[in-house]
Amino acid sequence: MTILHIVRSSAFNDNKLELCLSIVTEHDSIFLIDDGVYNIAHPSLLKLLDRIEVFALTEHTNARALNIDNKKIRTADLSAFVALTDNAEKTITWQ
Amino acid sequence: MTILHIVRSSAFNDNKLELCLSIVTEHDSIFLIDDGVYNIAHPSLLKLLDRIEVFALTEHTNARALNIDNKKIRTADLSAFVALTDNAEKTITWQ
Amino acid sequence: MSSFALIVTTSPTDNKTYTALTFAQQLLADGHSIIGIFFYQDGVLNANQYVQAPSDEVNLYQAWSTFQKQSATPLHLCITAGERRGLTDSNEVAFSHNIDDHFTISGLGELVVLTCKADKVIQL
Amino acid sequence: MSSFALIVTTSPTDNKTYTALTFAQQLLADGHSIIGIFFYQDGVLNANQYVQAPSDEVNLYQAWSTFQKQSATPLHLCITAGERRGLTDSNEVAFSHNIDDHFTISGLGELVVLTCKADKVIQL
Amino acid sequence: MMSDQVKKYAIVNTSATFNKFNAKEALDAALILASYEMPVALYFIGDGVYQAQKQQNAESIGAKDFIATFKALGFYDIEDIYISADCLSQRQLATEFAFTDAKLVSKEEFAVRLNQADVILTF
Amino acid sequence: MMSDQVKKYAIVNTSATFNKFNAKEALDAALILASYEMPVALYFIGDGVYQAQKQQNAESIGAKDFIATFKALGFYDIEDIYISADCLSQRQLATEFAFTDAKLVSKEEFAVRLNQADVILTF
Repeated sequence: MTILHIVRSSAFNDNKLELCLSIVTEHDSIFLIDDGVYNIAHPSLLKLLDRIEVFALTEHTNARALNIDNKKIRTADLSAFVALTDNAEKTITWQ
Repeated sequence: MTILHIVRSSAFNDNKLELCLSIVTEHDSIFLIDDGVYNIAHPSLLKLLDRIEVFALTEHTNARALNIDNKKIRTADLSAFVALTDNAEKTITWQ
Repeated sequence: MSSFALIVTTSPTDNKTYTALTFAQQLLADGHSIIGIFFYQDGVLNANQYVQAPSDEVNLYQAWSTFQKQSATPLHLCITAGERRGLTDSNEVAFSHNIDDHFTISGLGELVVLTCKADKVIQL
Repeated sequence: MSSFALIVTTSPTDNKTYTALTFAQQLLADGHSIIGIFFYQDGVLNANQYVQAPSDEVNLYQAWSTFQKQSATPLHLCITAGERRGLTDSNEVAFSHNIDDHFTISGLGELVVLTCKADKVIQL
Repeated sequence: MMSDQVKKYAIVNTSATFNKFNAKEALDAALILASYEMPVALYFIGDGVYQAQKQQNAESIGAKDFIATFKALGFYDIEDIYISADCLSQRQLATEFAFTDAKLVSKEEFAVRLNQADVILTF
Repeated sequence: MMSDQVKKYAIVNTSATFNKFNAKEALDAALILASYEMPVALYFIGDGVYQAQKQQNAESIGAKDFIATFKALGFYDIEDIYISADCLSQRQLATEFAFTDAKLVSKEEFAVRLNQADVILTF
């Protein structure tokens, strides 16, 4: 993994996911936290799932009563998130 | 005029203009202030100009080095903005 | 000429707050009256008397304070929103009164009264 | 196990700040170290010792303070960003020290030092 | 304390449940207005529609469970609650809400209803 | 005071010039990093591209003219300045900038350049 993109806001509300997607590469991963977890239903994200690894923080999807049906979106808890930030060369936060 | 819609944010950055446009009626007017003045170049706004009266605050376009070439967008200074808020039945602020 | 109530919800580091101030000044310059400005959400931070700004910038806390002095416009602070954001009117030992004197300590009830009485309500 | 530097730019009324706190706690629980957390932009508001919250809510200012006590993690406050937002470490008459003792008064230079030293830098 | 005048208020929610503190402070304002016996209607549009979802768990992320208060809006005589159907379906959300009285409306009806208010506040 | 290590920093600007205080505080961070002799590159994407426009007048709306500092970035050895061409043209903006050294780049090149940084901070 090169860059872990941490996405913290809803793409239904602002353009941060769009900016992220404009420069994300296939070596990168995307981690959805905070209102970023709402992007599990956003068309722009969904069409990238075959190319880019996408995670959503379980604690934040649960708090927002979101269910993830799409098996291409991986769920991960806070400890898994910590491990991914540790494994990444670097992170970029979109908020 | 029924409602004066005061738009304070850039539609290139968030969805507030989109929400405004989803419910604006032909009796209403739109006033762009703050980063809302960037919307003078936004396609969603441009296509409404024949139906809805749109103003942009001169002080805020000047501060941002924006030129308004489109004659369908009316420029107004702070005093004209005050007069429009006074004439409106009510206002709604999108920020 | 109409009576206005304004609602300010943005902090002193947000340029939108300067817009609200100049709008208020213009209202008075154009002969309207302002029955009160209600500071809510992050707007309450404008009342913190310890806000500092470099000398070549407008200090919005001071600008509001000056505006109040010159125009006698009531500046109402929602104390519930304020306490969450570190503003306090307590003079007890554990606290320190940090709300500028030109602001009036109020609650959301004042929002009702102001917006109900005014001819026009503008949220800025 | 790696050393982390965190940067927090959100205020205590923004739920994203709770995310940053729990991330920091998880880092330590998982055996990593945090060489420091740098509070910048609206993040500095977390250091205001007068922030109050109802008893049924997490008071983020207190939670950071407790976190520092328990873990000895340095919490660096950018004083320039703080002064703009009403935080002050002055004890002069016109001022009132309102920065919680568990925060360290720092400048942007500390941001450089922390992010340069740490294995990993996370902005939350 | 009551004012002699009565105005109709619209509280328009455009923010997701945990976006800053907007949802909570919008609700606080609505409840106070209602306690002063002002007619108050709640509107949910944009990411605001997320607020109305059932089964959210605020306490698990350190926030107060203010969504629980939604169930009690009837006690405050807040009965006019409008949710944008377009915004809801755009976000692929369920139509079971945390309120009993919520009305799912088209954007045209949303505009008509909003226009009935004398004072409109957005959060 | 200097650290023994040197890292490459990317300051990514996504906010318009007067959106909150982001632009000013991003610039402050970049200048300090440069004064510690860290290699710093500036990136402008999304509404951040508005920051780079010529002829803005901050003082007319009560703000400090920090854009003037952009002209002095060379003194701080900040020479790598990348502006997203896509974001600029989407906003129908001029390509004359407040900097001398700005490079207009495609999103692909933006990504490649950004990947050269060790630490990425967004504002």
